[in-house]
Amino acid sequence: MRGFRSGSGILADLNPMTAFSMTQPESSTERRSEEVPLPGPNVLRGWLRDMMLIREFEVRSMQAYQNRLAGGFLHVYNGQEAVAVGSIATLRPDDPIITAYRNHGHALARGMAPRVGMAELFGRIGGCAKGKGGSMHFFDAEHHMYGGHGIVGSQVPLGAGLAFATKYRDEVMDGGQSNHVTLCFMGDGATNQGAVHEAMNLASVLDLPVIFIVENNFYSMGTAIKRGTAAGGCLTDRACGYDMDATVIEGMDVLDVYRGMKPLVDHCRTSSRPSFVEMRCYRFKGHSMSDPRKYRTHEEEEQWEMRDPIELLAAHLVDQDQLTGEAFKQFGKEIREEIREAVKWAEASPPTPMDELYRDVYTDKWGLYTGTSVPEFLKRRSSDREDDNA
Amino acid sequence: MRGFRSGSGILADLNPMTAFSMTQPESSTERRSEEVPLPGPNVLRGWLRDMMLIREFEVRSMQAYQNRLAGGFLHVYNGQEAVAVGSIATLRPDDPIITAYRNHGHALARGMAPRVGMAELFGRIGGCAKGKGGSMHFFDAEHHMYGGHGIVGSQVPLGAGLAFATKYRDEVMDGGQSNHVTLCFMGDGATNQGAVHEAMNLASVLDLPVIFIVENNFYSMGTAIKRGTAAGGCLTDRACGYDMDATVIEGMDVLDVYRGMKPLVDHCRTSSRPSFVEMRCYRFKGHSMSDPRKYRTHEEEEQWEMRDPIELLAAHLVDQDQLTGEAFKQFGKEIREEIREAVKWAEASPPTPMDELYRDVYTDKWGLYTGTSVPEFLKRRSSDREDDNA
Amino acid sequence: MRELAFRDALREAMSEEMRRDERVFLIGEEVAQYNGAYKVSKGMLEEFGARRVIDTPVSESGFAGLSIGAAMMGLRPIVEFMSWSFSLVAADPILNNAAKMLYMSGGQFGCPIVFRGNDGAGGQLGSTHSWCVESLYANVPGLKIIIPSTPYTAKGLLTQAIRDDNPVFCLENERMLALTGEVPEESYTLPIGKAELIRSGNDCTIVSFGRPLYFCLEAAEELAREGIECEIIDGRSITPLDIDTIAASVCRTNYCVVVDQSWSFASVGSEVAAEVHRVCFDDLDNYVYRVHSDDVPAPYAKGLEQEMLPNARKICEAVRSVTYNA
Amino acid sequence: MRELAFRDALREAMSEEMRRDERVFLIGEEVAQYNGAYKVSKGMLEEFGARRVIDTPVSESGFAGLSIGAAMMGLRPIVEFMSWSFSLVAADPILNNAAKMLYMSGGQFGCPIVFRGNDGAGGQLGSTHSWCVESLYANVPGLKIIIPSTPYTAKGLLTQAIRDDNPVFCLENERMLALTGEVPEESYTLPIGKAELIRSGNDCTIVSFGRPLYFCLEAAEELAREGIECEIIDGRSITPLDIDTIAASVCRTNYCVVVDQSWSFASVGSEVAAEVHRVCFDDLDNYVYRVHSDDVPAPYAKGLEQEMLPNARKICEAVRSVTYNA
Ligand SMILES: Cc1ncc(C[n+]2csc(CCOP(=O)(O)OP(=O)(O)O)c2C)c(N)n1
Ligand SMILES: Cc1ncc(C[n+]2csc(CCOP(=O)(O)OP(=O)(O)O)c2C)c(N)n1
Ligand SMILES: [Mg+2]
Ligand SMILES: [Mg+2]
Repeated sequence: MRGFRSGSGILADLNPMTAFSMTQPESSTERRSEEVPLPGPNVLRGWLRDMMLIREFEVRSMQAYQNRLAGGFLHVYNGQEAVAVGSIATLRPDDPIITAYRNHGHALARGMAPRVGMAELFGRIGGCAKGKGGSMHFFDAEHHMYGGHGIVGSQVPLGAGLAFATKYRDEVMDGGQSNHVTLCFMGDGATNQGAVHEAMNLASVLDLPVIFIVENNFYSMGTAIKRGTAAGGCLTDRACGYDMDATVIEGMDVLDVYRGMKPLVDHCRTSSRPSFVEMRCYRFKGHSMSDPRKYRTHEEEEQWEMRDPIELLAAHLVDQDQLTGEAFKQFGKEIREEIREAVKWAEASPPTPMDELYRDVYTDKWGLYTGTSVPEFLKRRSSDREDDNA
Repeated sequence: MRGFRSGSGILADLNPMTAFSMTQPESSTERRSEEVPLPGPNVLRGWLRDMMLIREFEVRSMQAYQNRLAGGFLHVYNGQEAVAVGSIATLRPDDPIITAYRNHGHALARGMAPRVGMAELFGRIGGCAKGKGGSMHFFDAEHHMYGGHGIVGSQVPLGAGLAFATKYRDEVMDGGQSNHVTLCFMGDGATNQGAVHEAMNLASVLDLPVIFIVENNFYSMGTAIKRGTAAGGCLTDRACGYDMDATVIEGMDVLDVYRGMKPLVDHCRTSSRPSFVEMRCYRFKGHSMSDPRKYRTHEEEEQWEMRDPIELLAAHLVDQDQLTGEAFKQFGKEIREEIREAVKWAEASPPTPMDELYRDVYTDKWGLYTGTSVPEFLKRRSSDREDDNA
Repeated sequence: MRELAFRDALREAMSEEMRRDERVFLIGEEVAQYNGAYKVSKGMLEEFGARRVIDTPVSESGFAGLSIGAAMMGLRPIVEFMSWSFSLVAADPILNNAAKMLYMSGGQFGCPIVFRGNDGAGGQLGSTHSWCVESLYANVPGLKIIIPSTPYTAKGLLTQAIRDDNPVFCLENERMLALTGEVPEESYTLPIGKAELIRSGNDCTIVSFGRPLYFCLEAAEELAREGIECEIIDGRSITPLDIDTIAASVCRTNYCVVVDQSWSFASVGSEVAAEVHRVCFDDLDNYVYRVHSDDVPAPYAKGLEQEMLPNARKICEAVRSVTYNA
Repeated sequence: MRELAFRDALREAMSEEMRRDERVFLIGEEVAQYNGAYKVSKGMLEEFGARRVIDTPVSESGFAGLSIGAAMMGLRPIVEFMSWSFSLVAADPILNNAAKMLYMSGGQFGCPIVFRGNDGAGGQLGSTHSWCVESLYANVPGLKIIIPSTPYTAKGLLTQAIRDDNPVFCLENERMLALTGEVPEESYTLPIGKAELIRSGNDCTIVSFGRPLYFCLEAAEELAREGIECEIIDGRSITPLDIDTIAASVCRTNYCVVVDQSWSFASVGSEVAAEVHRVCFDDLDNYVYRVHSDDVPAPYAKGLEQEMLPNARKICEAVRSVTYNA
């Protein structure tokens, strides 16, 4: 392993925007993340496995894309695994999440079986959207994953709406004190979309329990953040006008992510106030599969690769005698096997049959449309689902 | 005259939102407005006349509306006159301005003849948009007034575009050092529209010479600012994320407006950087003619009426021996006469003829459409116009 | 039967459904404290409280999206656009998210939501405030569009829309809100996708959607005096379009005029015309005539605006022309 | 003659016009440093510099509005939407401001602007990224819509669009960008509003817009083997619609199929059908058949997506059906 976990100071050096004044903004919250206790070694090893699983899933996704098993656009999550894994780890399993098109990591971190994700990429009936959504649109009702959305920024008002709904159920529908927290993920580029600002204002005015997480990987496609995003050196300023806490978290280290997010999520659960988080991270690959990455240097990429989130956590665990090199290798083997199985399963799943073309347009019968069926992978739970989404 | 000009402290007391913490935000600019010299008494008396003209225009607009001479929506500017007059006074005559539907004041302050405005309200061919725009859509190419826009927030990207164009002409088209400054007005409610944020970010990233002026009259229709606008006590926070100066100006006193705006406009002209201004003001009438104003108290209205911008300036001029009570009365008489003439002229202008229905849809002939003609009031300048807007 | 104004019928539908089903809520600009810009929601804040009747800032894209998110979780929002003209800033959430969520998610997340508000010109509001969105939005599969023309249909169709599991756009018209008519006190629904015969006649079928129905009735009276008996069909919903009812009439009268208050190109009117030709090709004795708003942005001046809109004179002319060879 | 790819023809039109007229500039996401998401603007930054080839953040509503403001002042922006699917977030500026500014201002402020980008499905991009916006936007007066189907028409129509004093929407198609064809080296324009006869035949007229032209040609070959000779018309522009050219053909062949890659309801296809029935009522021996994308959101799975789109099989079926009584 090349990288080692180090103090937060290193982030400034890794900043891709050298000419761009990059002051570490103070967190507007007073909660010190160092005080947050970490879960035990079993859980941490679980996170390591989750991140490795996501990485391997993406490696195989790219292969499948190159082999034309998958089509459309493919935006992989390599490098950003700590963000999804560390933040979702602070949630209860039934708290809703929503994100953009770079969504494989969130779905897997949330518990989606890799094989249904892979089948989705392959356009098979076994996929998490029956092959009708594709790479950008992973949905998983069972795991409270509300997508996978392709129009930049469009998921952000929806995320506020999920939070609205959980609160409404508690307060109007006798849902009890469920006190859900919604995580709404977006990219740094999305902060330039107006809908995002409307959603932040609404969440604040309506006191919604939602955390807006900007995965700042410093690029919106080929546009470095300083070229398209005013005051991009301090994205938390974008939340200034909405009367909500805003925090910067180092997004390459899952322990930082967890310790940064945990108090925010807990506070959100009790306060029902929105907040804003900038997670600084890096996508190791291109924007999508057609991107030659000419807009950034190899040096920059290498510097960030030295902070590979998987390696950082592995190093930490080894350091703490909570992981042996042997066990780490074993994880790798198991995960490669698991994803290999997933690919096999996906390849065996039949291409989405033609009658699905006309299904799910409307819930009821009307004209051509033949109504809605339950996705394969949710069949065993269809009764629950009807309650959820009647 | 009831009101007197007083220190800026009074603003806090006049704040309609008593329960709403209202800290006077520090201007992020270092320029002290007290140091800005005022123009001579002739000019100040001109401002007084302009504000009185706007007021009288609106009084007669409301009458006309009640008498069904005018239709559609009517949003009058009473109470906010100092904002338009004081800020436009800092411009060169050929600097572009653009605003929302509450636009009579801006058009008149910019030099539009009251009679073409009145004729527009009456739906007459002599109107500033040939009777096709109506109250919400005053346009005046001659005076570089780019409307008059009805969709909340929609004029703000357009305003950035005007600034873009002036700069492009200078830099690309050999326009010389014209160094125009664009003023882009909007309401406080408009700051909740996403397009406004997109425009601010673009203006910053592209270094556009535009000043975004929020006329904060504390209400968006019937919604008090604290109910719909997070951090509404300090609207300048809305500009935080866009790396631009943001200033609060007391908008009831035209001298404050001028002294606040002058350095911003001058700076914008040389720096070609956008900035943001919150002008605190009050609309004395309802949102539009159908509004019973149940959402606010008489006391609040009366407090603000005590800072009537016309009375404040008149009192100042009397104080400084630059105006006699006699002269003030004489102004009133002249202005009433001028507007009476404008109404007469407008009534005499023929209703927009039917062939105009099919004109101006396209600039060229196509099918039904019969091409574009020049508005009556611009006819004498039509040759200039073609250069302007070829 | 009791008479009720159009706006009160709309409110009754919403209030009854909110009493019946606590998943239903109302959200929009000025719907609560102000009682609605057009008083459609008058008194609802008082009855249902601020958690279910929710004022929003001027952020159509934001609160439309928010409501769609809530609908994904099984709530049943009613979203009021003060005017459908303001829905353009929310085109992405209403067309991309609401209409496609069920499909994109492979059937997992539905979107039971109603968007409603004023549609159409006639109040001298100028070009940007006078949209007829039916022809803009009807192209998009995954949503339904209702366009009630009477207080009775307003209550029945809106009630059905709120109960529908799919996104429904309800197009009202400011010019009709004060119109009164008989409305049952009890709750009832009218099916979405079923047109209604309003007037019988053997000489020509007139198909109309929404407010122009009244111009059609006016025209029919005048034409009756000339000996032309028109059959008038109120479409009630645009998608689904009840082509069966329309075609049954046209196959009998052999002539058809469609009156659609939106612009002509790629419109509801062109759809009806194309479909009537398809189904009634052998029965038509002339092509389908269309009456639309003129293809110009809405002007402010009253005379121009009235001339732009469909009216009885234009409908009479169309009927006379289409039946000239009868 | 020299062969050029579709994307290069588009670029040549833009570059020539930018050399000719310094008021013309190009703005959009990734158009400059990245050379365009689809390489349409490759090299333009180098030639024209960052003041005239302008990268924007992901803010369609913002930069569309900005460009409209610049056009009001007499500049002539070319706005690239990476995909027309992303134009929905900018529906308000492009439909309310661009299309209506001239009218609302009583003729004072025009809007000479081109919006262009990819339109249409076929790349497995799923429901939100596969819009055919022609049937959505064609309803709106005040704008023109061109839809080139070859490199030759791409250069000629886009050049004309840039010179046009009105807002023009140029609908390209990602599936066609690599397509090559003969394109003159010199600058030339093609008139907007003039359709082109692509293939002559006496048995049935097929009207097509944009990419489906190739499916029509494929179908025509197959049908010719069956003895049905199709006349194919490439619409080239949608508004204005060249109904004269279409009608002249239909009045001769007596049969018409319209192929429109967008959804069917209130579409370009319904408009053509309605208009052909109007103009050719006495000459038509059957109603106008329409071939559209199926009325479903675009699915991701390849097989489903291909089945959704118009294709040669569907066109053959339509032609056989419409001419069955010939
Ligand atoms: C409204 C809209 N405009 C443009 C696009 C094309 N597009 C897809 S992703 C992207 C960049 C977004 O960058 P960011 O939000 O930082 O997310 P990241 O890809 O870095 O995860 C763009 C411009 C889109 N999908 N939607
Ligand atoms: C997009 C849009 N939504 C709603 C409206 C209706 N509307 C007109 S003015 C207004 C309030 C705007 O308030 P503000 O921006 O504070 O301006 P003010 O009226 O106070 O000058 C609303 C909601 C509109 N015109 N456009
Ligand atoms: Mg990014
Ligand atoms: Mg206001």
